[in-house]
Amino acid sequence: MNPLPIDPKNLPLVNGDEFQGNLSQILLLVILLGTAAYLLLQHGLVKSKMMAIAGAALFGFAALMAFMSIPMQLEPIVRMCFSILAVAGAVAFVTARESVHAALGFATAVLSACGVMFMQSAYFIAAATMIVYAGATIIIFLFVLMFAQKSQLQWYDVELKNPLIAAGVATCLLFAIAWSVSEPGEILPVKLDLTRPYSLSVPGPAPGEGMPPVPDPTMSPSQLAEFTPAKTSGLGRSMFTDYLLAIELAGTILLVATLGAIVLAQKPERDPS
Amino acid sequence: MSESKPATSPKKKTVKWGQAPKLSVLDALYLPAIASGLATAVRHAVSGKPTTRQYPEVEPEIPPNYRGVHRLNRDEAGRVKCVACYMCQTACPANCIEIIAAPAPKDDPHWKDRDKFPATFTIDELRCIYCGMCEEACPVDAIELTSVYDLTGMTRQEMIFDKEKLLSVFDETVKSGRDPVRTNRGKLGPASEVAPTGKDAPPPPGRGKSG
Amino acid sequence: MISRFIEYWPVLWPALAAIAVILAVVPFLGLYMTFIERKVAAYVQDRVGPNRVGPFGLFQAVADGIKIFLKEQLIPDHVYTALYFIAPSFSLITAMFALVVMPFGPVATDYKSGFRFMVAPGIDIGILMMLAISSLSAYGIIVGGWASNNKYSIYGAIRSCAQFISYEIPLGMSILGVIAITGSLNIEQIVKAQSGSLLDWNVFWQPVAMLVFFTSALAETNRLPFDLPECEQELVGGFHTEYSGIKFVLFFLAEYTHIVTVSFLTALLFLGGWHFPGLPDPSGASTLVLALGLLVLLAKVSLVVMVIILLRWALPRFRFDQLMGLAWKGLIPLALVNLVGVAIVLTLGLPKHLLIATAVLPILAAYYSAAKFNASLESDNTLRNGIQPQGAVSYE
Amino acid sequence: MVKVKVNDIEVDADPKDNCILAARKAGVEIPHYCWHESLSVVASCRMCLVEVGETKPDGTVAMGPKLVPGCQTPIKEGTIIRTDSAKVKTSQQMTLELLLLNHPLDCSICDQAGECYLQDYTYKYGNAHSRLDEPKLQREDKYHIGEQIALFTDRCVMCTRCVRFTREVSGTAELQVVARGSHEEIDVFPDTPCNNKLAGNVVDLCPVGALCSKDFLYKKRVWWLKHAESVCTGCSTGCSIHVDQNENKVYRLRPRENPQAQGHFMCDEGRFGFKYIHDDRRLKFPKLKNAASGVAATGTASQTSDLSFADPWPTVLGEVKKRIRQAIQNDPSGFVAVLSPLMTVEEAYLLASYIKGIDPRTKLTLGPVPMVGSDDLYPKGPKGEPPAPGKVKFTIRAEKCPNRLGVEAVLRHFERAVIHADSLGKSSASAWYVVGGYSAGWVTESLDQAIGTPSLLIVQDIFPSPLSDRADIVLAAGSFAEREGTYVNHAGLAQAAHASIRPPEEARADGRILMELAGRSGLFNAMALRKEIGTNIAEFSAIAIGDLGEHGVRLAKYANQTVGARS
Repeated sequence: MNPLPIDPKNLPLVNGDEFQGNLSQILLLVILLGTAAYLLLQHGLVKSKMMAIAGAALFGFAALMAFMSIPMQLEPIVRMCFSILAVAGAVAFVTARESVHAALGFATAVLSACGVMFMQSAYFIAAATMIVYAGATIIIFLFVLMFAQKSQLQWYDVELKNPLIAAGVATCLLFAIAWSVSEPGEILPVKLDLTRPYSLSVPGPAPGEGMPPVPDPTMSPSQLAEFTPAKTSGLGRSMFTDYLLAIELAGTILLVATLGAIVLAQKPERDPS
Repeated sequence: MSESKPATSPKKKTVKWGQAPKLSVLDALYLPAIASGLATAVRHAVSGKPTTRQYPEVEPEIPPNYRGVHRLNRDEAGRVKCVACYMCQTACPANCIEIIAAPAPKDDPHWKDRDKFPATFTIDELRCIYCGMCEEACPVDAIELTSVYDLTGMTRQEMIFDKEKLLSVFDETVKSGRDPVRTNRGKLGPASEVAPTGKDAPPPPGRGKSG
Repeated sequence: MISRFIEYWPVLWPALAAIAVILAVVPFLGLYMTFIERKVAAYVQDRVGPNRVGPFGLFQAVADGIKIFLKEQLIPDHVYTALYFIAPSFSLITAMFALVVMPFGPVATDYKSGFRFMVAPGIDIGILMMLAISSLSAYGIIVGGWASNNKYSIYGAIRSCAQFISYEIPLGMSILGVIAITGSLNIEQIVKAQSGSLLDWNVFWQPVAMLVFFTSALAETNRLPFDLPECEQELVGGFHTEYSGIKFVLFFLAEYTHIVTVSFLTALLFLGGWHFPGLPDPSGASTLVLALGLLVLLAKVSLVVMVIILLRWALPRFRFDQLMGLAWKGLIPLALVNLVGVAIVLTLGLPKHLLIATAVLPILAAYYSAAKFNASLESDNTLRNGIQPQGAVSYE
Repeated sequence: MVKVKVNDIEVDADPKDNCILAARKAGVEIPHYCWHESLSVVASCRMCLVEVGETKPDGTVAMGPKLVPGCQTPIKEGTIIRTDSAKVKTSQQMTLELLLLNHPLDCSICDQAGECYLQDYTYKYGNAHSRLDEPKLQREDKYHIGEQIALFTDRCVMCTRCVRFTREVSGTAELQVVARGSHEEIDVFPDTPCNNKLAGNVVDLCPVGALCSKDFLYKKRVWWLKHAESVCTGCSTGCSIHVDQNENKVYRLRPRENPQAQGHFMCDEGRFGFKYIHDDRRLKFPKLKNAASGVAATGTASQTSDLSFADPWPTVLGEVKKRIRQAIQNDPSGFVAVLSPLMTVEEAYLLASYIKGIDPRTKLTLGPVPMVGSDDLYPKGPKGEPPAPGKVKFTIRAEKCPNRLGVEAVLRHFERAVIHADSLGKSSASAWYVVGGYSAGWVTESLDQAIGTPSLLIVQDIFPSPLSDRADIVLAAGSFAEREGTYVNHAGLAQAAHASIRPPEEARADGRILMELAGRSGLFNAMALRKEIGTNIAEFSAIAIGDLGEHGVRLAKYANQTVGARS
């Protein structure tokens, strides 16, 4: 295990700069985005072509604002580009009329998010997201769309029943996330990034050297700062020990969803009479 | 016949079902089959003798009854033999022949014994399917399909053969001795042939029949 | 920012050099693989193959390349233009991107010692990366097929969807065994674990995994016998029916890049990578040994490529239900059982040699399926013998 | 009516019929060359030899000992005709063998091939072999027989139909039989070629390929020709004709037998007078001058590029409709439509009802009726004098238009009178819709003056004329071969003519133009229109049946007029 001459924390690709805006700025941005989403969600209605254009313009303005608030350095700019692309993909996902376009918008969002993760050196989570979402889920989605797509658009492809509520909820969520991210260490009890294996810095123990240490919630923040999570095996262990209940719950929910899909997909039996 | 016989007649055999062969473990494993397939491929790749003919260097032997490019035959006087009867055009299933007929120039002593001749005779070689019906239909054996097979052109226009080009095909094939064998060039068509006489002649109408 | 670049130049330049090599070599390799494929096909079929352009037809590939670049850029009226253009480029991008984490020669563990045959070495999740990126390559085909707005293309795309989803599972699961044995997702580590004697190669410990991996990889690359998304007899050209000229070339290059990737992966994961018994470990050694290692790896890769090409002429194309059956009823159970076996051996600390016993798995499976088939044959016969054909025809 | 048995089939026959006609009624064909319904009987070809017998009063049958020519043998009650006995068949075979003895068998270059009775009868009744050892007699072709006729002497079977035609129908007697025995030939006296106005008919009469039309010689093999039943528009006789065309080109006109109209024949004027329909000077595009939008002329759009196909008609017809409406609004009584006597009844009806439908104060007039000389009657006497009344067999009329009566009837219905456009006087109206369709210059001076320079002049014609040159709108119309409709001839016989070819380039048949102008939906359908006209106009009630059949229908008004060519 050769110590590297380079401190990993200073590696250009690893450490981004903190978001430099303040809360009001975030609020403004979030409200802008929410309004833009609301306007764009009405895209399907014929009368609201102007609204769609206005929404897109608002979205562009919000993107510009976000862009302006970051330091003019390569990494943040690239990361911001990924982020904007992700949001744009998400907007396309919910507003596109054609379901295949929606799926591709979703794929764009997921892949852009993966890009952000890569820039944060979160390789494992990025790769896993790619395989699971981009590689499997969306492709199955596309598969079903291509197979089962009706030749004509349904009403729900064209218009949303309650764009206001949707946009409102989305805005709240967005604000909550942005706020939590912008105020490190105050929302999450432990700022613990298990998804960062620091792969460039620490090759990790060779196989057969025993299992790597796992972070303990009882550790003090200083201990945690010293702690190097590393390794996929650590992630696996953590998932199946610390977060077992969450994992199992998620699995159960997915199973129920699958069963529900099967039930829903079954054709109603014909009346024998 | 079979109804009268009892069903258990030894002569009668019922239909036998075709039977799929049983699978052995090796068959079900696929791998031996794949290996043998690969082995065959490799065997051919390593030791197989190529059967490709290197065309421009090695020319194929064209059978004499091959149906290639058309030609318009000349008669003994060197005139186009075609009498513009439109039989080929009528017979052509691909509609590739176009003839415009004209009265033969009566003042020209060269054409004195001819009434009608093709003013133009055009064959679209690209449209032609080389079926040989024109040759079949021709009453004077004027059109023939030669064994010239290497027909190429740089433009579509080039492939529309007019009378002169078709006659030049005749000149060339006669020169190179690549005459087709199906029709007897030089003889007149069957319609103009001398009627069989003597013993070969068919019986006159009415004779040999009673009243 | 510039100062940082200078600071990291020793780490950066080998990566840039490797990128340059990949960008330069892969299209060229793709072109020449078409040539090799045509030649091999010709020999297998007792023909001569291309032999007109240049000595032994060597420039045929170049001529084809020039021709196809100069072809008319045909865009049918009915396509979704933007996606129609994006699809082939996306296809090639994902294919090339997978090579980022691919060591295409011996990689020293000391990454800063000059050039190494890898763009991004030392990524711990290398193999996962590879899977992630190659899982994206389905998009090119699906989007291309859909954007072509043509029923043959959409059928190709749908088949491709189903095929990708199905075969990605055995592909991943077969690799899991190797990963579990090695204890790392890092490709370099996996190769390193196979140094030493011939018996250290994973193919001996994981024969079933190798089989499943290779089969699934063939399916992922749309190679025969699994080229249903583009099979000419049924779908004209499948997903690329509407593509011609340079856009078609991109699809084509992507396919051949996939073949290269798969061959490299097979060689690296199962065939010992750049190791060969008797040769010194090339990691960090002199240039000569490094070159030797490179040659060894390339030889192994060529062997795999050749097998892939030859398989095309040895096997007929699958029917679609057979294709699905093979994945879900054959490969996935095999890979699963194999993985469970590996887990048992590793967790209980049993001797590693027990892993060789997994080779029995396919035979057991074959025995089971043969027995089942023969039984169905029997039941068919009893069924048939019970019913005589109506009005039995008699042969005198 | 007498009862006759033909090959055991009993039929009722006219006692004036000969055996051939009686057999025809029984559906039995007796082959014949020299006999023709409208010519005298000579019984020279011997092709129609049949067995004839009679039924005695006691019911027994007595067959004649010898074969008799069917054309010359009259029938009576109980006559028995046999055409299927071995005797008759042998006779037919031998006759054909003898007829073909010196025949050159050059069917491949013979224009008659395909409609030749030698071919047909040899195929049906003949023997495929000749027993002639000697060389065949070869005789000179005679191109000097007539301006339009060539004689291929060695193909002749000496039926003398042509000779009898010139003696009995045209009365000019140019053709004769010269020499004797196997040296017999048809010929003319030196310096008196067969150039009479009915000469073309000998080509149709000739059952073999001996007499050929020079005009049609080697132009097309007859099996390529497609036939349409039509009416000759050359004069008011209205001969029934076949229009033979291939690939949109008319090659020849043939008379169609119609006892109500003209009989079996037609004149050379009509027969060869169709050439103008393929004239290059024809109007091929509608033209729009002084368009309100400032566009100088549409209608040549498709000439600018092979690829851009712009249909000029919607623009032009839209403009026509607009301007007609405008003109009629401005000055209803100053709008005059000139209906040409070459129009069909349907076209006249469409135009008249359209114009009158906008405003009844508009005026409908009849265009110039071309007259040339006086009626030409046949057969001529030895000095060219016309035949005595009652002996007329064919008439070429002076009135050179096919449908004056029909158009006049339409005008009488809509205008209550027939006004001749020529008689209107100088510059009498402000807007004109003039229909032409004539084959040659037709604008009379008085018509030209009557039109003057009006504020609106629409010309629907097939050739450029002084009128079309100064017209605001020119509508390129169709010739007789391109039109479909009804013509009423001099004797009130309404005959249906069918379209045989498409108009050149962008020109349109008049019916189609008027159909669209009148704002009617659907395609121009003469039969449907005939039904409509028949119910709307009392004079045309006879044509309300729609399908006029092969021979046409007499209008009730003319019922007591004598019919046919003999009138």
